[in-house]
Amino acid sequence: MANSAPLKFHVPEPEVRPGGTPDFSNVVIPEAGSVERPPVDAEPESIRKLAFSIIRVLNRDGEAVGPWAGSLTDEELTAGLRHMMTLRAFDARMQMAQRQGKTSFYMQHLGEEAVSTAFRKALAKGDMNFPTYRQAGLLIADGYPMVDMMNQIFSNERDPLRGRQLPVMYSSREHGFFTISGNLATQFVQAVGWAMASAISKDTRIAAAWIGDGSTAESDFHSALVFASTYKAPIILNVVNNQWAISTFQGIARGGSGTFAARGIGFGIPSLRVDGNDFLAVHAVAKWAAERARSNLGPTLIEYVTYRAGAHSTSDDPSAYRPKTESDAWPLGDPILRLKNHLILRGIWSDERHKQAEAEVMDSVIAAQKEAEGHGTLHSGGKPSVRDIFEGLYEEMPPHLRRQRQQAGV
Amino acid sequence: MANSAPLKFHVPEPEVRPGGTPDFSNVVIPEAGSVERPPVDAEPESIRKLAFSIIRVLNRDGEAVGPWAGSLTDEELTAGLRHMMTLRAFDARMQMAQRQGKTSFYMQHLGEEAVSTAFRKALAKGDMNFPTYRQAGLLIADGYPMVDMMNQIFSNERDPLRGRQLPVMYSSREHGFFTISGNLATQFVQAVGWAMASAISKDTRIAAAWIGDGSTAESDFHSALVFASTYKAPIILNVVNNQWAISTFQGIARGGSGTFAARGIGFGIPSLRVDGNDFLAVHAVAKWAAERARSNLGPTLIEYVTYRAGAHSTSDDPSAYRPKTESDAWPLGDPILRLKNHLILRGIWSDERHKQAEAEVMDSVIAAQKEAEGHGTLHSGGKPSVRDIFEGLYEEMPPHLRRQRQQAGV
Amino acid sequence: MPRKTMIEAIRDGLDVMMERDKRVVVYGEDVGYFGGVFRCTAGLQAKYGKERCFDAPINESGIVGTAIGMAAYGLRPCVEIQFADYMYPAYDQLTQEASRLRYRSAGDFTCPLVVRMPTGGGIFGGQTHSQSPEALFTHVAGLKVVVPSNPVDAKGLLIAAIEDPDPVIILEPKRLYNGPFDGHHDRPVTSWSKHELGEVPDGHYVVPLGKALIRRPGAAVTVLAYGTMVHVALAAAEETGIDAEVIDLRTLVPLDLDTIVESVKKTGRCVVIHEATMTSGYGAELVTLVQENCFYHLEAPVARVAGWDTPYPHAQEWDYFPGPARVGRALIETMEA
Amino acid sequence: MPRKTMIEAIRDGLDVMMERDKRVVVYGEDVGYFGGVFRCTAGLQAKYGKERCFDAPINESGIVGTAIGMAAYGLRPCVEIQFADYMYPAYDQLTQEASRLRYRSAGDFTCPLVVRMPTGGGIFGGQTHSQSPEALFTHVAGLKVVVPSNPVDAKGLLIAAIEDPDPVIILEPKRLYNGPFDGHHDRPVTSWSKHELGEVPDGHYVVPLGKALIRRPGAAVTVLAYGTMVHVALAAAEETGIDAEVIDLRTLVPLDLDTIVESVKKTGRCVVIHEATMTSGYGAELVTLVQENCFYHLEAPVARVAGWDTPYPHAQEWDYFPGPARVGRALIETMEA
Ligand SMILES: Cc1ncc(C[n+]2csc(CCOP(=O)(O)OP(=O)(O)O)c2C)c(N)n1
Ligand SMILES: Cc1ncc(C[n+]2csc(CCOP(=O)(O)OP(=O)(O)O)c2C)c(N)n1
Ligand SMILES: [Mg+2]
Ligand SMILES: [Mg+2]
Repeated sequence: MANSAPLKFHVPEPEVRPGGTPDFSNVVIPEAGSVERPPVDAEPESIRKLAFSIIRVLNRDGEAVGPWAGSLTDEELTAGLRHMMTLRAFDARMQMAQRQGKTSFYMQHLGEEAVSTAFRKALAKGDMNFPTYRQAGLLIADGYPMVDMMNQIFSNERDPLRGRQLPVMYSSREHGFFTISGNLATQFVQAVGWAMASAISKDTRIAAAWIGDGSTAESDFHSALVFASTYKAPIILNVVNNQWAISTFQGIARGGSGTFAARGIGFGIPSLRVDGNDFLAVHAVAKWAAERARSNLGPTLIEYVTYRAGAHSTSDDPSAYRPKTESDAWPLGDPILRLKNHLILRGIWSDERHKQAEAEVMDSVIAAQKEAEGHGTLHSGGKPSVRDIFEGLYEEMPPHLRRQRQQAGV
Repeated sequence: MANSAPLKFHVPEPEVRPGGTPDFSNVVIPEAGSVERPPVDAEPESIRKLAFSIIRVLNRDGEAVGPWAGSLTDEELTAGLRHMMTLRAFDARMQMAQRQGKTSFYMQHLGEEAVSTAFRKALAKGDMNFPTYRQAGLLIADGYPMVDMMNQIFSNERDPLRGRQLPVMYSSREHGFFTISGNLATQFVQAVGWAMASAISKDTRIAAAWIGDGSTAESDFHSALVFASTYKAPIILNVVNNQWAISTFQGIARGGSGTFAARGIGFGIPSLRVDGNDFLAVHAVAKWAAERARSNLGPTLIEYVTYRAGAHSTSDDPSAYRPKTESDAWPLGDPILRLKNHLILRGIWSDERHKQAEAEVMDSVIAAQKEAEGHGTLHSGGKPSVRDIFEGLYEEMPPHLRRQRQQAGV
Repeated sequence: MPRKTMIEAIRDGLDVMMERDKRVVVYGEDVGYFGGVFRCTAGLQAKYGKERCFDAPINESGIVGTAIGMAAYGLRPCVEIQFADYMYPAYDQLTQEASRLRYRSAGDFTCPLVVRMPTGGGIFGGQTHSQSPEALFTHVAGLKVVVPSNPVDAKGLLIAAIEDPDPVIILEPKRLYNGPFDGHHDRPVTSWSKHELGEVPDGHYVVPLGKALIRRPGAAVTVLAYGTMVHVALAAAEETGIDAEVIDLRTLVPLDLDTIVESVKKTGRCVVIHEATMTSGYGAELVTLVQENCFYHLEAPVARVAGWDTPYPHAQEWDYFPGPARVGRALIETMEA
Repeated sequence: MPRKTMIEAIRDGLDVMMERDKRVVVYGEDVGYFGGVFRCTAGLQAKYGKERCFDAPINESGIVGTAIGMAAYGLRPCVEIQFADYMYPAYDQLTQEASRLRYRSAGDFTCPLVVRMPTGGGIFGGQTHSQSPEALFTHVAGLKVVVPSNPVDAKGLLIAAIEDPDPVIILEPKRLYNGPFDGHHDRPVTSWSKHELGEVPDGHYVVPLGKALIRRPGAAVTVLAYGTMVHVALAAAEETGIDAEVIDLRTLVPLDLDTIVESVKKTGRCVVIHEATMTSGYGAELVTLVQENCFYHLEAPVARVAGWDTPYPHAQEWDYFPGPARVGRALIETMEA
C-alpha cells in the first residue's frame, strides 16, 4: 500500500462564483407533463425514478399538461395567484420595515411563493404543518390575518407571542401552523411524532414536515425518516431545495446523491421531485401525498426544486458568494409570472386584472401594516410587558421565577 | 376529510416470537456466485441492485464460485479459519469467566466470527478501524495479544486501559483499532473524520467504520453518510446486520427500506450486501471497497447479513424475545463450519486437523487466561490504582483534580 | 399494603396512568415486547396494545422528538431513555424544544412530556452506564427535574409528572431499583421488601412535584441529598453518630427552598451531596442558595461531597462513589469547623 | 501596535496557527468560501486552500464528530459552531467523546480539538441566537472552557487552545466582536479601535489557559466575571463608585482559584456575574468555591447577578440582560450587607 497514490481531499463547489456567468446547464429539466402519475398505492420500489426527475405541469407556453394537471378549479387558481402576490408584497414591505429599524430581522420568500401557498390548499382543516421560517405562505393561503403576522414581526403590544420570539417565528395551532423553532430540523421529527399520535388516536388528521436543502444534513432529518418509515406515519415530508443554505450551495448538503428526494429511497419511502415554481405541480403532488397519508399508505417525501432569489435573511448579502444575476438565469422561472400566464391563457385573467390585483394586494398589506404599527414596532410604541419574560414558561409559575420576577420589579 | 377512514398505527413485528416456529422464509438468498462483481469505479447508480441482493462465494457444497471468489490464498484461508476458531474459544472462556465473577460484563461474537476476521485481512497496516464492541476479530486477526484483551476484560493491574473502561472496550492504535465507545454510533462519523484527515494529509491510509443494524437508526449514522458522501472520504462504512439489536429485531431500525445497504443509495454511495457468514465473500467485498477508498473513488457501504447466535451481552436472555431455536434455523449457516468444509473440499484441511486445531486454539486461550488471571481479575488480585481515576484525563493534571486526588488520599 | 421494588412501583405507576388516561403512551428502546432492559414496562404492551406501548428505534433524538410532537398533538407520552448516559443525542430536543414550546408559542402549543432515565452508578457500568446528568437539566429553563429515592415516591412522583402540563425529566437511580443502597457495597444486598418505603399503595396517588421530605430530623447539621445519596447520608449519620437532619429533595426543579432554609437556619451547618461530578454539579446551586438565604446562620462553610471530576471508572467504582465514609468525614469536618 | 476588532484578532490567531502548523484545519457552516457569518475565517480558504479551510454541511454533530476523528488522526482541527445555541446536536460528541478519548484509551488516542462558538446576547437574537451555555461544559470532566473578553486575549487564548493537547471550547461573546460593550445599549456604540485591549500584537503569542486577570484592582469587593460581563462590571464599579476588584476569569476550566481566593480574602465580599440563566449556572460553582475557600473572610453573602431563569426573549432583551444597573445594585447591596 506504500506505493499507492496519495489520497485527495474533495470539497464540492458550485458551478460559478461571483464574477462568473450563471450556469444552470447541469440542471436537467424534463418536459412538463412528461413524468408519470402512479397510483397512490404504488410500490415505493416501482417509482424510484420519480426521485430523480422533476414533475411539472405548466409548460413554456403556460399550458397545464400531463397526468398531474387538473387538480385545481379556476377559483382556486386565481385565489392561489392572489396568495402568492400577497406573500410577495408582504415580504417587500417587511423587508423595508426591517431596514427602517421597525424590527430586528426578516426573512423573505422571493421566488419560492408557490411552494407553501399551493401546498396549503392540498391539506384539510385540522392537518398540522411543522414549518421552517420560509413557509409563511401556509398562513397567508389559510387566511391567517396579516396584521397578526406583523404584530409578531414588530414584537409589539399585540404580538401573539408577547415579544418572546424572533420575527417571523409565528405560531398558530388554529391554522395548522406549528410554532417555528430557530433550531434547524428539530421540527421535522416532531412532525412525525404528531402524525404518529394522530394514527394512535385513530384520528383522520395528517401532518406535514418542512425542511430546507441545507438542513437535510442535520441529524433530525434522519430521525424523521427512520420513525416515519418504521411506523408508516401519516405524514408528508417536504424538502424545499432552493439551491442555497446561507452561503453554501446545495452540493455541500447533498453530496453525491444527485437529488434530495433520493434520501427517501433508502427508507422505502415514495419520493418525488417537483417543480417548486409551478403552482399546479406543487398542488398536484401534495394532494397525491396527502391522499397516501390519509389512506394509511404512510409517508411521502417531496423535494421542491426552486431557487432562493433573495438574500437568506436581512443579515445576509448573497453577492458575496454567488453571481448577482444568478437568480435571473434560474431555468424554472418565476412562480407568479408562470401562474399568471397560465390564467391568462386559460382565459380567466388578464394583464389589467393582474395590475389591479397587485394594487389591491399592496393596499391590503399597507393597511395591515398601518394597523400593526399602531400597536407599536420593536423600538417604539406599544410593547409586550416585562412580566411576559417570566410568565408562560410553565403553566404555573414556580417559586424561583416568582422571586426573580419580583427582583425585576414587575 | 371528516369522512375518511380512521388512521391506523403500524408497529413492525418479527415473524415469530418465543413459542413460535423459527421462520426465515422471508429472507431471499441468492445462489452463491450469482451476483456480478462490477469494476471498482462503476457508477453508483449503475450498481444499485447490489444493495438489495447478497453477494456469496461459498455454495452449499462448500465450493467457492463466481466473480467474487479467489481473493485469498490457501495460507490466508487456513489462518482465517484459525482466527475464527480462536475468537469463538476466546468468547466461550470469557463468557464463563464472567459467570464466575471474574469480570462484570462480556459480549460475544457467536455466529458472526467471519465478519471482523475476514475484513481485517482486506486492510493494510496503518489503516484504522472504528469498531463497535462486536469486532474483537479485528484484533485477533491482526495478532493483538489475547492476554492484553483479557487484562482489559479483568480490569487487572496490567489492564492497558487502567480499569477505566467497561470490559471489551479495547483500544489499540498500533493494531488499527480505535478506542471503543459505549455510546452507539458516535464512532461512525469519527471514522469519516479520520478518513478525511488522511485525505487532507495526502496519506495513503484508509478508515473503516463499524455499526450494528439497530444502531443505524442513530443520528450519527446519517452524519457519517453526509460527510462521507460530500467529501468523498476514503472509508468503508460497515453495517453488521445480525438481525437483532437487544430485544428488537432489525425491522424496527430498518423500517420499509428492505435492507440497510439501501440507506447508502440516497447518498450516491456504492452499497453492497454480503453474506456475513461467508469468510470468502466478506473478504472479497471488503477488498473491493478498500481498493475504491485507496483509489480516491470515495466511500463504500457494506451490509453484512449475519445472525447474532448468542445473547446480546451477559446481561441479556434472548429466550424472552425470540424462539430458542431460531439460531439453528438461520439459513446462512455457521461461518466456521462453512469455511472448514470449503478447506476440506479444497484438500488443505481435514476433520482431524480441525479437531487438533480446536485443541491447540483452546490451549492457547487457556494459557493466555492463566497469565491474565495472574495479574488479577475484577474482584481479586492485582488492580489498577486509585490514582488512575485522576490521571490521564488531561495531558497535564489541572489544579482541581490534584486537590481531589489528594482528598482521595492517593 | 403490598411491598414493591422500585421497578414494580414504576411499572405500577405507568399502569395506573395508562388505565386512567387513554392519552398516555409509553415507548423507548426495548420497552415494548420485552418490557425494558430494567423491566419497568413489562406487561404493558400485552395489557394496552402496541399502540400504547411499543419498541422504538435506537435514536434518542427521535424518541424525544416524536414525543414532543405527540405531546403537542394532545397525547401524554412517557418515554424511556435506556440509560441517562444515552440522553445526549436527545439533549437538543429536550433542552431547546420541549422546554420552550409553551413559552415560545405563548401557550399555543404545550409539551406535557415525561422522560424517564435510569441514572447513577454502583453497578459496575463504567463511564457509560453510571452517569448522573441532573445538573445538565437543572440549568435549562422550562424543564422540571425529579429524582426519587424509593418505591413509594417513585410511583407518586411519576404520576405527578405524567399529570403535569409541562415537560418533566425523571432520573431513576438504577442502584435503588431493587433495594435501598447505602453505599456499603461489601455488605449483603438488602431489598425493598424489608423497607417501609417499599410499601406502595395501590391505585392512584400523587407525590407533588416541588416538595422535599425530611427523612431524618436532626439538630446538628442539615444534609441535602437526593436519589441514592439519601440512603448514604442516613448511613453516614448513623455511623458518625452526628444528629444530622437529612432532607430528601425529591424534586430539584422546582426546588423546595423553604424546607431547606428552615432546616439550615435551625442547624447552622450544611452538607450537600451528590454522585455526579463535583464541578458545576447541582450541589453548587444548593450551596449557593444556602449561603444566599442562610448566610448569617451559618457556623461553618457549606461542604460538598460528590463524584470526582473525572469519568466514572469501571474498576475503581468504589473509590469514585461518594460512599458513607466520605460523607461521614464531611459531616465530622463540618461539625468541627 | 495595530488595533484590531475581536473578529480580526481571532482571524489573525487562526492565520498565525495555520501558517505555523500544517495540522491546523478550520471548518464549519459557511466558514470556507464566505469566511463565516461573523467573518472570523474570511480569507483563510483563499490563503490556505480548500483542504485547510472549508464549508461543512449543516450538521453540528458531524462537524464535531469528524473533527474528533481528525484530531485522533493527528491533525489539529479548529471548528466553528455558527452560534453556541446550535451546539446541542454536537453535545453528545463533545461531552461523551471528545472529553473522554484520552482517558478511556489511557492515552492511546488523544483529542487536540478546538471548538469556537459565538455566545451571549445583546444583538436582538432572541431565544436561539443569545445563549450562554458555558455551565453545560464546565460540568463535563475532560473539557477546557475559555471565554475571552477582548481582542488581545481572544487571539492569545485561541493560540493557546490550538496548541493545547486536549479539547478546548471557546465561547466568544458575539456582542464584543466589534467593540467593548458595557451594557449601556442606549449609548453610542464604541469600537475596539478606541480601546487599549484592541492592541493586538502581530504573530505568535499565548495567553495561557487557566490564568485569570485583575482588570481593575480594588479593595471593597471582588467581582468575578467573564466575557461581556467584565465590561458591565467595570461600568458598574465606575458608576456606583464602589472600589471593586474586577477579575476577568478568561478560563473557566481550569479555573484560576488562587487569584480569586487571594482577592476575596482581601476584600471580604464577592459578587459573581454572568449572562447565562441563574440556576445551576457557572456562577453557582464560583459562589461555592468562594464560600468553601474564604468562609471565614466573608463579611456578606456572595451575591449572584445573572440572566433570569427563562429563555432569552427577543423584545425584552434589555430587561433580561444583567446590565450595569442590576450589577450596580448587587454591588451596593453587598457593600451594605
Ligand atoms: C441547528 C442549527 N444550525 C445552524 C443554524 C444557522 N442557520 C440558520 S438558517 C441556515 C441555512 C439553512 O439553509 P436551508 O436549510 O437550505 O434553508 P433555506 O434558508 O434555504 O430555506 C443556517 C445554517 C440554525 N438555525 N440551526
Ligand atoms: C446511544 C446509545 N443508546 C442506547 C444504548 C444501549 N444499547 C447498547 S447495545 C444496543 C443494541 C445495539 O444493537 P445493534 O446496533 O444491532 O448491535 P449488535 O449488538 O447487534 O451488534 C443498545 C440499545 C447505547 N449503548 N448507546
Ligand atoms: Mg436552502
Ligand atoms: Mg444487531
